[in-house]
Amino acid sequence: MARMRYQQALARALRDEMLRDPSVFVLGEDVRASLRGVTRGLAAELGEQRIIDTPISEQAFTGFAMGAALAGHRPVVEFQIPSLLFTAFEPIVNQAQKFRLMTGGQAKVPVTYIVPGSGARMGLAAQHSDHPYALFAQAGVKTVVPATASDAYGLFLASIRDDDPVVFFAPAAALGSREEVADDADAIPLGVGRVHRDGEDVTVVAVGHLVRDALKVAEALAESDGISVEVFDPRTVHPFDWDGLAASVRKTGRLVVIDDTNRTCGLAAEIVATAAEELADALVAPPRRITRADAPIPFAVELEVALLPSREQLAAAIRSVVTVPQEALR
Amino acid sequence: MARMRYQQALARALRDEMLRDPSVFVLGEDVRASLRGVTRGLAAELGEQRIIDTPISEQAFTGFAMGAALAGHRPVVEFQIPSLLFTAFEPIVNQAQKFRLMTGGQAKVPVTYIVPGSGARMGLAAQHSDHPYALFAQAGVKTVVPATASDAYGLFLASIRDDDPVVFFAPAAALGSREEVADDADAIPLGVGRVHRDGEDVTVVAVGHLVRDALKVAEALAESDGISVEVFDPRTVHPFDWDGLAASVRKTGRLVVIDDTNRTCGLAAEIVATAAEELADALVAPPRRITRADAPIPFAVELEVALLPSREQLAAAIRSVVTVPQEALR
Amino acid sequence: MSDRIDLYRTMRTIRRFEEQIVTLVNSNEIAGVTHEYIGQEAVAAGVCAALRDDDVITSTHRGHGHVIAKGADVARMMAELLGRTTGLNRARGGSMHIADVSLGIYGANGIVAAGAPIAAGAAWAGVQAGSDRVAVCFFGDGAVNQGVLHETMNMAGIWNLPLLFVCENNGYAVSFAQEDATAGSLVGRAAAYGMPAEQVDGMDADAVAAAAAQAVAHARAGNGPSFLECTTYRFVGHHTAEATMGLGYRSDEEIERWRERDPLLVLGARMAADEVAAVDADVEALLERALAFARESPRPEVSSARDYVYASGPAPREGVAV
Amino acid sequence: MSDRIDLYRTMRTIRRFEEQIVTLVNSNEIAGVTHEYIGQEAVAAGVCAALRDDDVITSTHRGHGHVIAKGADVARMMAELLGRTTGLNRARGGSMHIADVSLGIYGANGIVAAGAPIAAGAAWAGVQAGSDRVAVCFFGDGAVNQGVLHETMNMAGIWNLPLLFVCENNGYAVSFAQEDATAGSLVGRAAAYGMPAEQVDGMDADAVAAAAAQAVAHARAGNGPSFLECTTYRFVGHHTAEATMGLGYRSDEEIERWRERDPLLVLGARMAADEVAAVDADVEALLERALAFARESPRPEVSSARDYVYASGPAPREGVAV
Ligand SMILES: Cc1ncc(C[n+]2csc(CCOP(=O)(O)OP(=O)(O)O)c2C)c(N)n1
Ligand SMILES: Cc1ncc(C[n+]2csc(CCOP(=O)(O)OP(=O)(O)O)c2C)c(N)n1
Ligand SMILES: [Mg+2]
Ligand SMILES: [Mg+2]
Repeated sequence: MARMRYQQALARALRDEMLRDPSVFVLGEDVRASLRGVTRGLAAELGEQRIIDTPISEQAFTGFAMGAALAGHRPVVEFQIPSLLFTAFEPIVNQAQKFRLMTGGQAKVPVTYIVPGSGARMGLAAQHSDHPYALFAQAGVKTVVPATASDAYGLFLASIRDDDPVVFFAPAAALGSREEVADDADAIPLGVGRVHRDGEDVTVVAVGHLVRDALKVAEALAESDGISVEVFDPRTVHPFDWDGLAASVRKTGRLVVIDDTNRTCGLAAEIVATAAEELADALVAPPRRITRADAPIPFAVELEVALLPSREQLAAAIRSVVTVPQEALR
Repeated sequence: MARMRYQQALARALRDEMLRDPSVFVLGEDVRASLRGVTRGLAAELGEQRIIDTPISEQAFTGFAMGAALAGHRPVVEFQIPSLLFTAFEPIVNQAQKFRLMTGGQAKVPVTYIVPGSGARMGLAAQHSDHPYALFAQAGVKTVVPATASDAYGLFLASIRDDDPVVFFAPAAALGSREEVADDADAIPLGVGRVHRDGEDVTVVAVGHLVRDALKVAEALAESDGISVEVFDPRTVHPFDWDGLAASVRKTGRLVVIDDTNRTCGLAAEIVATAAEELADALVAPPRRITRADAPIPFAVELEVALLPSREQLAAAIRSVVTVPQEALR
Repeated sequence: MSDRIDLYRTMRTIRRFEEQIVTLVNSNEIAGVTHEYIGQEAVAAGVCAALRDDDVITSTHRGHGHVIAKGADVARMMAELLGRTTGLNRARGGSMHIADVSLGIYGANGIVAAGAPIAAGAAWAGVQAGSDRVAVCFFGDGAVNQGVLHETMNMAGIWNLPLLFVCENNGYAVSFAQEDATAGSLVGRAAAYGMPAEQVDGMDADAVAAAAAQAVAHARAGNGPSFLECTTYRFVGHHTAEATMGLGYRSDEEIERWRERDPLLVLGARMAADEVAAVDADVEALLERALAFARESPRPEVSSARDYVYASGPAPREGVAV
Repeated sequence: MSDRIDLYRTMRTIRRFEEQIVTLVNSNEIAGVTHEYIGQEAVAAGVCAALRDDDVITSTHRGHGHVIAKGADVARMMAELLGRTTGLNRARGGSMHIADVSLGIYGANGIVAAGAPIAAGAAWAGVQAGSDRVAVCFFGDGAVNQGVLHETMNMAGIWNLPLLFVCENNGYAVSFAQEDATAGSLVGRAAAYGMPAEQVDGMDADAVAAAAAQAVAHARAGNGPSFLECTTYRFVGHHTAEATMGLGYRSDEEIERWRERDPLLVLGARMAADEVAAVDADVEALLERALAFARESPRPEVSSARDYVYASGPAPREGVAV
């Protein structure tokens, strides 16, 4: 049992899995020097054939990973910044993701695409602050956004072992967080959420770094308003733990989602839409969502912060649903 | 006043605008021979300098269009198939779309990206059947999906004249449809929906080729069940005509959305989520959505059809909301 | 000599397969559009003659020829194109995604040049496995202007991959002439990455086979990638639908000139008449059986529409709440 | 000779600007990370000396040098980096997106090689306008492995665009050595597209200026694109944050060797000591005023966070229902 940082948990998961499974290798920019810290020391320990520095050729090395996967490997592709997923969008969503269907199940494509440091990072501006996990969910790609060190460990193992393409977002704002990771920690199945906090009055759904914000708000509101907030983290965005969401909402009758994707067609939209359509009988108040604004992130930090979902917005939304006038429901 | 096919309306709009504004030019694959029919005859009439055949270099010619736009032109970039938007995803959503914000408003980027023949086309299989308009809406790009010939005409003019990047989807299933287009037809502002059919009992939202399906179902249900369906077409997916939607839902109290994007984080999710959150007091039944399944399109036509939103599904959803048991609302 | 008969047999099979496909598309027995390989048969036949079953290829939108030449079952190909469950891809892929991964055929591809990095990954995996297998990526003259191909040529160079780049220069990318689309030369592009790059007569299967054998041996020996430009021509439209479009980007004279160098005639002229006749008869019989097999095969169950999307986990959601 | 003094002045301004930026980033007066141009000043200074105000450039993540050399106001640059409304980009862009479109500076760019096709479009537009203006795209050695650069070189070739490709070969892409990342040679890549491609000493501003003047004249005369590989070196880390990372991909000896060819020393040695001293003094004064201006300037109003996203239509939606 060791308390470790999220980023360390990623590094440990990768090392453990590479020691266990010789078919795993890493492909990406500056992974030998480990600019992002996930591969630190691995080139020296496991050899440069398994930690491969690529030229700045995202489209090609993403397609390369697919070819290696079809030939029996389990590539882990590291992207230095989230918007590189845009340059590699075609090989991920149009090639790797569709290949199994297109071949009628002839092959599996076990590739993990990881972004260690997704989302806004205080002053990195519009092209380095994206959090595009909803785009991959919309494209049907398995998508994981762990919130804590132990989840990062277990879900990274599961992603590498998964026989389908998986996009793995490690939010920059969570990389420094710490949590106990059991020495014998194992993979955490994709598609199974985690209830971080039991509550009776309202279900708050959050993923990634926003889970911490949700928990802080939950504690504060318990104190100040005596509101009992349940915090539910789906952990994987696609497939989504609909049963876990339903169980929580059926208990609390209220739903607030906080989400770091753009508002329009984001993850929060999907959760609220599904709840409105399929859990209407359980909801005693209209569901609410707190999201990133529908805008690119400006450089100035005060402007950046103004566009990101905040604890204040979440607290206000929670208060509004627990005190909803019954007329609002007719 | 001439009755014309949707595709002819696109061609006429492009020609009219190119005659009116010398800064408009077309860039794309096989646009001189006009493989897709939108540029037919224009190379001969207006010169090859304004109808430019590109090498198969989507990333570069998409970025090229942005550079020409910054230098005062209004490029129209034609993509032969919808999934080419994936290869050009970075230059559209990360460069053209963000440039104005990133420069603090120093410049405008008036580029129109058109896909003449988006969505499934009966047997074109997984890589040629995408309908990714929700991806661009999530990225904040202005996105237009006209349903009819006159809307295609007016919205194509408006897109070319718009000072921001606009992605323009012309659904393959609508290209053959016919409608009157006034000789003096003008641009139709982006962000303003169209009520195709007035109704009292339920609002059906549809875009693109699905508007025709919605109208057919509306007529059939009026006949068979005496249900009065209002058919609302936002026409532009982003920005969305929220006022138009609200006006209709406040009148009918019921909402069903039919949408050809994947279910998860698709356009229907956004509409249903916004209605659930902001129009809850007007809804007397839970909103419903009929979408494309969350899967790539298989080759066999019967499998393709099984994954696309259908009239039967829409009719059933409409019936279910008009006969919703009040307990479902508590 | 038997190699030549095999080359001819492969080409004849491709030619007649494609001719049947055109008929079946036009009669709507095959859905969608197909891109015929008619005229380019010598390239696939010549290159694949140098390959083993464990070698890998990636193909293009114009893929039937490559897939046949690499050894796929034409009956199961026909079944695939007719949308039957006995098809290679269980009716999920069709013409543009037809594949037989068990034979190292990593698929036709709907996206120009997308197969190149996939082949590179497979080539690398072969080296890791300690095998001397090679990978071949086929692509057209238009694909040489796709950035991903250049990224792949660079990676093949720095990692010394056993990868053969086969460019089928048929003169056009749909309607866009290769000379107008390409600055510099096709072989010059590849040579810039330090790999052997050669131009070969793509209408002469013997010539292609010889050049391919050399390049493949070069790769098997651990000497890295090379590039073959096969000059060829498609005798028919870009796809079956073009016939009615009248794009008019090339002249009938030009087509006629190239037809005089029909790869079947070129090779046939080097064979005894009875050899040719015997093969032709075999091929007719083979394709007759193939079409019969396809027509007798069942269509997929609508209830299976969401199968084969994921290897694990829940099936994709339907488009309606259930 | 006054050209040389101007070159030196530009380089000195860049050098001292960057040195101040490092301090301000480390003291958290500037948010985020910046990529310093220290060591590469001769390239921006030499190339931009050949340009007019109406010429267009596209820059990179390491863009301050290009932007200064093209004539941007250093006070408004400083204000931008400090996140003030008087900044060139109104505090919306910061280091990686700094731009002055009115001076033909189409922006630094956060994405490697993304500026190349943008410059090509601007070059084409100049020709359409009947002007002889040119466009320059700056990029690093690592960018030569991005496909989009190749697609752009091809388009520049077939359309004979007045476009100058300036590759700053500083030996590394972050930690990846150029020789290891690149099959063939950098100039060889460009030559394959049929354009003049030359290697020049990127530590000698006179040499860069001469080569650039020739290439720009070539483009203005309607002779199309060319490619300059400027061999140079960055004296500091890939970005300000690298200092504490200990990536250890290059030796102190290597850095020292290159520092002996510091472009300021190389050019300074060709100037009179008092000329150098006078320029140095001017630059200090200029930068002092710039920093003072930036510090006195206001920060943006939070209420304006969604401004400047669209030129027309509704503002983007907030993250909460209103
Ligand atoms: C990346 C990409 N761009 C465009 C298309 C549309 N398209 C399909 S085939 C084709 C022409 C390809 O030309 P070439 O590579 O020479 O192959 P050929 O068709 O001549 O065999 C085009 C433009 C595509 N499928 N993929
Ligand atoms: C397409 C893309 N890939 C990766 C990155 C991350 N990244 C930023 S700078 C850089 C290295 C660039 O090297 P080079 O082009 O030589 O320029 P230099 O930093 O040496 O000036 C990388 C990999 C990026 N910004 N864009
Ligand atoms: Mg071709
Ligand atoms: Mg470099």
